[in-house]
Amino acid sequence: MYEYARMKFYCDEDRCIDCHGCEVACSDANELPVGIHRRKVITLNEGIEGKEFSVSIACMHCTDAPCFQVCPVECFYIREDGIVLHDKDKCIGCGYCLYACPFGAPQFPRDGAFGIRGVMDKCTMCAGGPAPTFSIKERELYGQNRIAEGKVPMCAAICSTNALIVGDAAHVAAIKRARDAAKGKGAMTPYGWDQAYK
Amino acid sequence: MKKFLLICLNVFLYAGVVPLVEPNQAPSKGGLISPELIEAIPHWHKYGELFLYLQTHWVKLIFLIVLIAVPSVFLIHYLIIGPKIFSHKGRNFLIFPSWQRIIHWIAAAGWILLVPTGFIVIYGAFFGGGPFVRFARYLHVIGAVLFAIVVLPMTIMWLKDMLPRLWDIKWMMILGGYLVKRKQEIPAHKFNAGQKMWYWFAMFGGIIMIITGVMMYFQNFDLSKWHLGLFQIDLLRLAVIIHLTLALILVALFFTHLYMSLFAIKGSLDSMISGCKSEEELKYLHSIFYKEIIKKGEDKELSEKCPPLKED
Amino acid sequence: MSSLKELEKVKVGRRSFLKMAALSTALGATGLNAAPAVREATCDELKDPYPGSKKVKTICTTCSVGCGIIAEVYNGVWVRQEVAQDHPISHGSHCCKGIDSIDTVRTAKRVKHPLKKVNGKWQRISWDQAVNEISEKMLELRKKHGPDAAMFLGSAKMGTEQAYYFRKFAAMWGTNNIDHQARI
Amino acid sequence: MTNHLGDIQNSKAIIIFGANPAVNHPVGFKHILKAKERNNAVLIVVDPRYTKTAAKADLYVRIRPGTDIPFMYGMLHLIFKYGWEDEEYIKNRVFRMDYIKKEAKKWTPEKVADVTGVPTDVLIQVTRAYASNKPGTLLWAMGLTQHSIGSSNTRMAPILQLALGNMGKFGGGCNILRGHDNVQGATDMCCLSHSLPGYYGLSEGSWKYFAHNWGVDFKWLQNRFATPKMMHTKGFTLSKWWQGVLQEEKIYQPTPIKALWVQGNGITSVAQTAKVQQALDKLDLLVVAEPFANEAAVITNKTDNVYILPTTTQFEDEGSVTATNRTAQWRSKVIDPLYESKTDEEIMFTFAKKFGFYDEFVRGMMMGVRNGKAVKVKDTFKWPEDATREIARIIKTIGLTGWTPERLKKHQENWHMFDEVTLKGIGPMKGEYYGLPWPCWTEYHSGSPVLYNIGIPVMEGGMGFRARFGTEYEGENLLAGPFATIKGAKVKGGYPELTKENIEKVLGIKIPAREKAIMGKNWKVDLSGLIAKYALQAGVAPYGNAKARAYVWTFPDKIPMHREPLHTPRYDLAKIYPTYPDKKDQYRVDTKFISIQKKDWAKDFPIILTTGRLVMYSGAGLIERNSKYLAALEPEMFADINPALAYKYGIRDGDMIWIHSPEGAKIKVKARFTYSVSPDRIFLPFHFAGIMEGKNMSKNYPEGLIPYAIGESGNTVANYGYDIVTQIPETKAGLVRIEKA
Repeated sequence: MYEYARMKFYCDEDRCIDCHGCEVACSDANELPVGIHRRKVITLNEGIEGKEFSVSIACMHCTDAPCFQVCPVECFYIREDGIVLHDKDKCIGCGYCLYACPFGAPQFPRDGAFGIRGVMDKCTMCAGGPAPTFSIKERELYGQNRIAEGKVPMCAAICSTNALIVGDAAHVAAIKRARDAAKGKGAMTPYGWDQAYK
Repeated sequence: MKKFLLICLNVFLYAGVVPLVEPNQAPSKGGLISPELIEAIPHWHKYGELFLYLQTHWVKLIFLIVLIAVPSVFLIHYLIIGPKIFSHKGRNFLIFPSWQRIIHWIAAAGWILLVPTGFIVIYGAFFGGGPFVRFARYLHVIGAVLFAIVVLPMTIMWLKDMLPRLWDIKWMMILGGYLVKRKQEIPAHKFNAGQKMWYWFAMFGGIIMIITGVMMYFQNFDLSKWHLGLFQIDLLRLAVIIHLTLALILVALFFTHLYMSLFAIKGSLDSMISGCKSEEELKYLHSIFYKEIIKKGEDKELSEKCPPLKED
Repeated sequence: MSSLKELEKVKVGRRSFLKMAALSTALGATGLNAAPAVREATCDELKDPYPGSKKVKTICTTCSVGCGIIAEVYNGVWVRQEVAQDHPISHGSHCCKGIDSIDTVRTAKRVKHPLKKVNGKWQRISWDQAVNEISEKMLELRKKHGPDAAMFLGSAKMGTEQAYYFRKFAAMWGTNNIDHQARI
Repeated sequence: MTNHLGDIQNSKAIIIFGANPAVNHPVGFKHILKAKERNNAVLIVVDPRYTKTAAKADLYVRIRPGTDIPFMYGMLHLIFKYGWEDEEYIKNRVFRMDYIKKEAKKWTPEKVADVTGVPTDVLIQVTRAYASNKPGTLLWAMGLTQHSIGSSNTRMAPILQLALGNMGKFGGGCNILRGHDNVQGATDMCCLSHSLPGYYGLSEGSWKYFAHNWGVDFKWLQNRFATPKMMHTKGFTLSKWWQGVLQEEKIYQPTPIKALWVQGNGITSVAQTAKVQQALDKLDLLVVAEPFANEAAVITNKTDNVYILPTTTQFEDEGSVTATNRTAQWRSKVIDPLYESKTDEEIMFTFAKKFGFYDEFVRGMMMGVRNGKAVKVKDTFKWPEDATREIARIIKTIGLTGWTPERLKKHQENWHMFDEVTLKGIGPMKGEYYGLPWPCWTEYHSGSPVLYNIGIPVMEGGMGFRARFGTEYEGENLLAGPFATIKGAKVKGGYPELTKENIEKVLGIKIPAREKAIMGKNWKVDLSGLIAKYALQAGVAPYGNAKARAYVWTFPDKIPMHREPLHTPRYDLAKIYPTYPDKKDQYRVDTKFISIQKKDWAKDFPIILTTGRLVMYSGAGLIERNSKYLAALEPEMFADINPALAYKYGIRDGDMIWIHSPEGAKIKVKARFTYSVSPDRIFLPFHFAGIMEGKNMSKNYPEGLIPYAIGESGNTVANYGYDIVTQIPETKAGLVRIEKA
């Protein structure tokens, strides 16, 4: 029997406290320019009693990723474990992936003088990119390749309340179910999953 | 040339890192990094899915059809009916003063950049992506800037002449006489109905193209005060859909314009360069205009500005 | 009872992430052309981007929770902040300030040399000059006004030993005018 | 923190007063969230503002700032009324709870509702939820302490816990979330004006003990001071040192302050920044030792005699740090000092040499104990291990004897061998708790993760309440009752703290004369360690086992009493619950209380001001504002304001507003609409500096050292008001006036 992994992110709204840890961890680990938010923490209904919640959002690494489908230069590729990556050498920064993405994940760095968009940048689930693993090029263009080191992506590894979890779908779902069960409420589909994974 | 291109490329690719936040300068918190982002997720099915559907199923196909079909139609026309050739022996009249020609050619330069680079971006995968397509995208921006500079003057300078008139219907009914070989008097003033159509699409479509293009270019702009009732990302999606749809129409019309000016009417290119049209051409293709200047007696004045061409 | 089980599961989950992450390494190495099957990566395949780097265990400097940090030091340069997944209080967790610890040494905004303000302008001076001038002035003030003319503000930034020595410093200077953030 | 963070996972109810762990201690908050999932624990948040913590709460109480005591009395009222208190516990372990009971009777839910603004049904719901889910833990932070009645607040909260019998229990206790990484350690070392390290106080005996341990002559040390009396007088504090310069209020030392020496202290984190600025301007000398451009050197208009000394960050030096749960952790050096920066101790050593007391200064590190006396045992020292040893040798009061550098390093190396919830070690670390939470009585003691827990043996961290104030007061027994016997102790019930005199009697043992000769006078100064040794053998803690005092005869209020904030929005209540009379010579300066409160400030300053922290900054924000990623998250100073209030003043979201304080200070900040504050109050973060009262001071920064984010300091408009005991500034309950800029 073959064992297939399906890497997924899951952010538990009941635990996320808007600490921005994942966001800064990502920026620090991958040394992103300021203004590039591979991952964002967003609070909804701020200050409204009983309704406020926060959620951390990044590329969801969708099955059949829309970005993958719309890219005019076909710079995206999906690894066997479901991680959606793209080739920055090919990318032209057209922005189509952003329009297709339900989650606003693709980011475009800007040049200060003309405001021209550079090539797209997005969460790689800390899996680097098509450049040779651990090469300087990979590090500069895509950031760390922690997956190749056998490590957890930075954002989920350091999540202050373990709200953000990453891993194989089965594991993630099990944790989510267990947490929901402990809190005595029915298991809900995690945020964005119905769109990211059909 | 290659070297020059490479330098340009480098300028674009590495034209500076993203600046750090200046002290006390808040980066825009609106739009794509605000709660809107999350709230917009369920709305993806509106325009997001539409864009996905169009881009994956239709865009490449339709543009390919336009790219092949429109020139083919004209090729057939050229082979069967052939170009219209007018004698330049007689008097020539100055139709387009120099400033109008300059404006026209700036716009033309913009379009000449815009259309092919647009195609290159759409078929980026065919070109293998990377620096070449990226450079095409930057040229697209430059073309857009060129066009944006002149679009308003151009609109205004021809607005009066481009207003629709009754005889335009007549023109349309005989399709400008292009489907017959013989010369006949075509009911048209300074601009015929076809040109008018082109004008209206190119100017106002062009303005919409520029607006949608600018939206896509700047992406994260603050529209919260406008109360559009749309998420910014949805606005972007609408922008790209509109941009692509209009592009289709404009490209088809652009090809027509090219064909008309380069092949269908011999010498029409020259007339845009020199600004002069031959008496015969005016008489047949812009009969109403011709009659008007004769009646008003402006013909003398106009022809004085244009020296008659030497007959070969 | 169910909650206890849940906790166990969380822990198991964490571990299996590591396992899982290791699994996908095989893919990372072979890229697109990998076989569809996922197998466990061998030790040789688990590479290290900073071979031979030193992993220093230390404590986050931001708040009093005391989260663990593993600092990866390569050739004397702190190249990367690693996750202290097995720290008993934080279990690798950090808030944004904690994970940004590396930036306190990476930032360009560090004071790089002693500075002195002369006529409203900052001037670079040497340590010797700074020490001599300050101590001269301090001793002069002490002589003129007594030791209580000085106020010492220590801080929670200091380690326990440093804080203790700072208290001793003030005591031997001869004043109780010493305080730090715990006052507020 | 009487318990530790992991222990919160044992709680069934968690009540948080004036703390926002989701923002200030996110990783600590994880344990609270886990408790919610593990135990279905009820999380109750009492806060003037709907914080990120409140967003995760089961019950949220919006309280008027400065009325925590009435709220807790309201809770106690119901607890006593319905008999939810732990009678056995109170009888055996609490002194004079009946006084509290009497006061609580006055605080009916209706009265509490009037004073605190909390509806009666919410109070009842909260009390019921908290009293019926035991063990319950109580958390607090600056929201409870930064009041003119801060010290009473901090007594009130444990009284509530004592009434419910939650103190000294797993999953119970009072858990105070401290601010900075080593604020607990620096406090234990008493970088404070009122005590010597280890809370030994400033009495002659303490000074002599320290002089002996530092290897210096007491007379020499005394002569270092201006007069022998000054040696025993509390010094100026961080909150009001500036009065020592400005002398607007009478000061009690022969000279004004002329020089300020700042080592790592964010100057804008105290109230009255405008006054601080004036004081800085008037100084003769300002020395700032800091890794970043400390705003002390920036907000001042002083043009000369300001020095900035580059100091290392904590990652470039080594030593131990004490977390909020009293555990020591060894902080290893990551890299060598960057640029020309020096470590804090190096700077101290350098200047000690110049000041002429270097030998005396470092002698303590070269000393050891021989026959119960501290003597010099070697000629060199190694920083910081020898300093750690010195501390362990001296500090007995809080039981740091077990904190040897070797043990601490071992714990750091093996931190994976400790359990999260209990902190218990496994494998080679079995029998020790992670970080040896103090008191760690001896070098073989396990550390005490949960204070005052009599349910476990002393060797595993059990103990009673400290018998610090004698055995009886006004004829009433202060020692613990017969049923409060520490598990496994040979001494039944309460017993006094151990001294050389009473040890044999209390423990019922005979000690050889040879050992008695080298034994210190009492357990606090017993360098020989024999008292601790015999105490542990008998299964008791050396400091005795007494009742916790609900009634404190040494404090201005014997039992905690409600007193309105100095600047109260309820002038009518200020007449019923007036604050203290003005205090003379409080930390060398007069402090105003009633003379401020007697004016009705609310007429001109109708809006309540409360301050707090943001998740991306800490303290004065110096480190974080110099980090590009963190500064980008919130680059601008703002004021949280409810739209309903803002529209009254014609303010729209994002408009600039002026905020005026009763003291005449003002700040210009951006208004940010949020419903987290109710329409009667605004919230200000206090992390920003670099702009003073609308004036941009950025030209005062050394070149290239302007932080990525600068802004008005919220503390500029924090009102005058200080605690009667500790002089903590009252930043959490003030009044302001706003207008559109």
